[in-house]
Amino acid sequence: MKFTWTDEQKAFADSLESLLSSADTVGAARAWADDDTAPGLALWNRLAEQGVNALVVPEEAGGMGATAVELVIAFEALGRHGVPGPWVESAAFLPAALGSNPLVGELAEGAVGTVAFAPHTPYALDADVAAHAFVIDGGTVASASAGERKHSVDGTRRLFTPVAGDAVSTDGDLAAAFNLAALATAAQLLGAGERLLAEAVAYVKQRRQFGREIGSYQAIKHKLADVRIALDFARPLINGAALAIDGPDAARDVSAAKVHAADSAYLASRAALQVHGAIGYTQELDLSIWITKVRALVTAWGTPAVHRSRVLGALVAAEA
Amino acid sequence: MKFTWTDEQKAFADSLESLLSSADTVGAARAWADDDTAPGLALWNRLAEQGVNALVVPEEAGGMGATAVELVIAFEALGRHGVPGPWVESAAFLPAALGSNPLVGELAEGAVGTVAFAPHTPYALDADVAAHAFVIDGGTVASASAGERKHSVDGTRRLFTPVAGDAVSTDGDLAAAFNLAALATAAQLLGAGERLLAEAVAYVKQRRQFGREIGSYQAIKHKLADVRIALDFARPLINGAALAIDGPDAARDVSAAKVHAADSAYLASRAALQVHGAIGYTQELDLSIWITKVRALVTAWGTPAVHRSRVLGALVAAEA
Amino acid sequence: MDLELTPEELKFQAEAREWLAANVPAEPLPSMDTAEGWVLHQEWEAKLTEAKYSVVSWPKEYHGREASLIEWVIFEEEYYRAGAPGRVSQNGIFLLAPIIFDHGTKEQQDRFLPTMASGERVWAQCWSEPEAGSDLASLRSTATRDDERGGWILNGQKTWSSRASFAHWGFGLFRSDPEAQRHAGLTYFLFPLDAEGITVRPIEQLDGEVGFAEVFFEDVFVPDADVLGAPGAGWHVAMSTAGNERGLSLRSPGRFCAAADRLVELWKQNGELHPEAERGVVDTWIGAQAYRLYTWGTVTRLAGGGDMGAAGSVNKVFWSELDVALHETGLDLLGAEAEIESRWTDGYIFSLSGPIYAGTNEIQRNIVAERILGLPREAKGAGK
Amino acid sequence: MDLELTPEELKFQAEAREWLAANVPAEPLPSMDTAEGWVLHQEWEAKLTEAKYSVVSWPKEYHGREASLIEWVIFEEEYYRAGAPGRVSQNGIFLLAPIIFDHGTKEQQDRFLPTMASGERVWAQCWSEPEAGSDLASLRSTATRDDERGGWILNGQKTWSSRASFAHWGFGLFRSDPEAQRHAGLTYFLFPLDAEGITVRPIEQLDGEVGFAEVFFEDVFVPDADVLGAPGAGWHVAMSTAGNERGLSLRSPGRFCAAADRLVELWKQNGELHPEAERGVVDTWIGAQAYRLYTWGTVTRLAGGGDMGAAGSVNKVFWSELDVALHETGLDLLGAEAEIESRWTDGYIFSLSGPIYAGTNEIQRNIVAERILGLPREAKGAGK
Repeated sequence: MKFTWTDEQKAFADSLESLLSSADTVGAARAWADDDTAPGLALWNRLAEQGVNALVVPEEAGGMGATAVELVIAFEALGRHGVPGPWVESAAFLPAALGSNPLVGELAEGAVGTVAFAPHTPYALDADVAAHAFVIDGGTVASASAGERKHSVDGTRRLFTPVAGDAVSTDGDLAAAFNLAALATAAQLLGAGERLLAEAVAYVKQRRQFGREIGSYQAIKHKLADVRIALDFARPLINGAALAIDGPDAARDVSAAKVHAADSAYLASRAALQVHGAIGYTQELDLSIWITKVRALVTAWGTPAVHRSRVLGALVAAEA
Repeated sequence: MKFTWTDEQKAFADSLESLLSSADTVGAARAWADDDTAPGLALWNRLAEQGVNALVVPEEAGGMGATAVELVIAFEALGRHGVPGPWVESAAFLPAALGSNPLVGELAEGAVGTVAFAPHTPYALDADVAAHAFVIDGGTVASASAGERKHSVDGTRRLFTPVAGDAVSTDGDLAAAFNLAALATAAQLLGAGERLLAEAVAYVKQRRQFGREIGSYQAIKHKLADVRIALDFARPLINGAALAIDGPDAARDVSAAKVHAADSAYLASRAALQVHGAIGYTQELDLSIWITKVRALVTAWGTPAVHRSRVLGALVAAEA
Repeated sequence: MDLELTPEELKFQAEAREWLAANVPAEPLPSMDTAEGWVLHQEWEAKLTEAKYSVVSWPKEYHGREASLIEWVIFEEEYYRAGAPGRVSQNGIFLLAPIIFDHGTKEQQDRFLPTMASGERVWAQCWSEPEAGSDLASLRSTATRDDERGGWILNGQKTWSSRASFAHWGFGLFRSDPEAQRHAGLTYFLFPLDAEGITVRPIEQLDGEVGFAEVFFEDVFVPDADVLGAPGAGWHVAMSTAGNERGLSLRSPGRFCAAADRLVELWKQNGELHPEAERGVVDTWIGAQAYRLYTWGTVTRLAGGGDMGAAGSVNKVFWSELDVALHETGLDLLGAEAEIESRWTDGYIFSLSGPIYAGTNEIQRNIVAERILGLPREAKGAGK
Repeated sequence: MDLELTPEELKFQAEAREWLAANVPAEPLPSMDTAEGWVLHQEWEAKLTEAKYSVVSWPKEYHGREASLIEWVIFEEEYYRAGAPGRVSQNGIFLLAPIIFDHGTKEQQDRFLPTMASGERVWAQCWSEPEAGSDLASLRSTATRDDERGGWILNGQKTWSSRASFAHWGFGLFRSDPEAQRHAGLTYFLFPLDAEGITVRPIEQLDGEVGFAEVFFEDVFVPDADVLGAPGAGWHVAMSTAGNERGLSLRSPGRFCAAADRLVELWKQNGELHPEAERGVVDTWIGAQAYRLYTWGTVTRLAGGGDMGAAGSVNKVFWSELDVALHETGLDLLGAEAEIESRWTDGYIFSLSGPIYAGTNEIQRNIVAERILGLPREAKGAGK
């Protein structure tokens, strides 16, 4: 029993952190929101070189055959740095959904994939730039193209109504794919929440009002302490769900992680906005990137209500 | 439009306040919890002399024929002073439930009455000391006697399983009676919440920790400010429901008042306990009287869930 | 104690309802914080003015109809119930006008109030500065005396000026006595935003709109005629606005009651799919109703000669949190569609500014604790 | 990263589960804060000791089995899952013992630990004073040197001494150097509660029980042999307990997981009648699961040589609020019956003390903000 990252996992996290810290992820996100996807796609390719897209693809299909723990490590980093693009779709959902379909190999190498999976994910993210877009309807996977553009509160989430094309033959597991997507979203929320807290802490240490740093006011301290506490308990749920992903409790544990991560990240976003005051309410400040992203991810890949129902269903079904 | 008490209503409130402030209501409550009901019954009689028991009894039945506004004024005072006894039952529910039954006149003069009205009020408060106890089952009113004793978290609430006797002939309105009882309970919760806040404010002004009054800490200040705000909005809901009690929105407005009063008073009880620290957690401190009473009244005469359903039902039924 | 309207009030209510039903645009106007929406909102203000509904409580000589406070609340309820457009003139009408009435000269009243009422001249609030958000007493922008020209020279920077991206005139405080401490030595100025030396830079908000701007002042001359109240008395003059902003006038209950009604409609459509939103729907409806009744209590008190006092802070915390909760519940009811831009996302993003502006809710809670509950003031830092 | 137990750990788990299934009383014991329950709880401690389950992680010479931290957590999970009685010895075992191990002499260890483990001698924590709740550094009770007899004379008053109504010995801090400021000049004493000069006055709690007492000291002599650590170093000695109390050992996750499981059972019975409790049931189950996993992370860190640090404060806020929420949800599921005394009301009343004791949650949040987030310390009052 070692409930902490291994040295290899730490090294993987460090390498992603170092790549993303030195990349202009915020610039890529802003450009992405303005439909200039070039910087974001360049970043996409650099991350693909690190194997992010191939993590949960089996080795025999050209992937890394890594565990879901590596997946959540990667998605926490993507969330922390506000990296745009259909990552959950390409790197978490589709590899499991497409099974032994050879397209999985292309995705592992960095082809951009996306998917709409109603009712939880009714629109396909960035379908206009995806090499492989899909729509799933009643268990049938079909190729898709980008239909009507929909505008998300998170400008970097470029959504499209999917227009179904030909059916695609797969032997994938849609339930497992949904679990991986929800888990990856939870990890992204955790990363975004951590970033929001870090930005808030840095701000309140330098901002002065009424003659002192606002970070010395107890109302501010307690608000941010509550965020720290909430996020501290989101991380073990996410890691625990990653370890449980192939077991009988996968749905329950993934949903528990998504619920708690969404609540915690949302708490972080509200606290970060409040302690920043009016300046937080602007697009100029990078903070806006995470505030709007968290709001969107709270409902993406299963709303909190959907995931609460899954948890309760599993608990009630279990033997006493 | 004058949404404030009239001079007569203020005078009535003042007279009750002056009576109860000089009575040892806490002593009566403690004795009541120990089954020594003599001091509480003496207080009952003094309040009956002031007409509290007769407020909503029509003049032709020997009552005051006052409005529900006077009723909530009285019950806020009863709640603020922690007065024990089946007041809601005697002075709010039964006068409406018994209609033209002559027992109403006896209640108006100060006879102690009580009632069980499942499922909302399954036990009869103080049935052992009541001159007239009733049980209502499916719209039928029957006399009742005190069965098994049940222990409430609020020691002053002496509950008994009702044992049904003969049917009682009434032409009362049980729905109207329930509304009056729920409204009176809401007013009692408001009074208890106000008292808890007052006790908490007084305590934090004198208690020192780490070299200053704890009331100067922002965490304490904001906690108590939130209580002040919550209670400030409970009062107009209660007064508004009192004015609406004979109209088509009575159920909706009474339930809204009960929900908000319960939430606010509960917030007050949690905050008062927390700012007192360990000393709040004792029966020696009078605070315990209101803390446990609020917990019991939150579910008495309709749980928050019951009243929320009533509000929603009315809203959905209303024309858009 | 009663909640009954007089026959005159009922008549006023019926007339307003009828006029609004006939005149409110069928489709919501584009946001006033876009160029297109700005023009349409100004046209709407002109229409309101023509019907004498722009400033119902003002004197007749300034486009008003001398309505009572009760009638004002009635009108606001009807206004929001009708789904009428947001008031592009609200900063002037609700924040500046009360001060001009109290502290302005007759000449200033005659010069400024009519165009403010009609929406021809829209006013921007120039309150905050980069280093002074809710801490107005630490303002640094300066006003230097120019005896020769008979006026003052303004320098400095204001930020979070609402409506300033498109507005015509601004109002704000400047430090006219550099020696004076904090609250002393401030003066209240009015100035055209196209004056020489003023630069306006719009600020893009979370939702991409530009409801706020930064305003830079470089040797801007303001004649004595455009000083409001006595020089150096700006803090005292401004505080009546701050009370007002937090108090009754900024957010009328009609606004929240209308939003709660829309939420109930959304519940009727989507509630079956999202039963978990039940509590939010009920509790925010109760909150809106509480706010409405609380306001009637306030109006009664004010009509009886009372003043808002610190109750404005109680008010502000309540409505701003209610507004967030109303819109969060709306998003809950939209399920997976919640992130798609809609009236609910717009309202949600707007609601997030509520707990921040007009004095953050943290400051309001301090005020409630200190002025209403009488708790000790907090130890201040060395900068005080 | 894994959550897998070794074959040895699985074997330990199975044995503990089996023993508990065979030995836990079928009916819950009466409260340990009643005279009757006290005796039965002491008997239970003796039974545990006999089976070497009283202090699994302690050395074998003191009734332990030298189990690892992981095994300790496993045992606690099984203990609560089995619905075993609360530990009447917990103040001694969890709060005092770690200090005796670290700071006690071998003679003290040999003298105090065996009877503590077996429950023969139950220890009461004598921490707080009437004017010093969470502010331990402001203690006023005194210890005066008595060179003649080779010891100290204690005077003063302690309050909120848990278990003191029935316990045999107490431990606490006294001011041994009246000149020293706050943290300096305190000494850590052990004393029999029936010593001459000690008066114990039980305090009746919200639920009518007497889990706490006041303890009065009037010229109580304590020999040097019963001083723990160096005289004057009491604060340093005590702080390791305070960390402990707030940290891992006081509330094991098994406790909350068991309560969450009971809540799910209650949901199965009553949920249809009270659908509004769904969110509470799910969220508190998630909270208990989060606490369990978080603890595994902590155990991993500690096993790797790390220490609790300020994470104990994160822990304490979380479990104490979780405990309240668990029981509030249970009451919601009981509807109109909620006020009737039951396991849920008992647990609810008990849970309310969580956010208060062992350092209030306000103080814990200060610690999280200052030590973990690095926010500036608050300005202190003049009394500091």
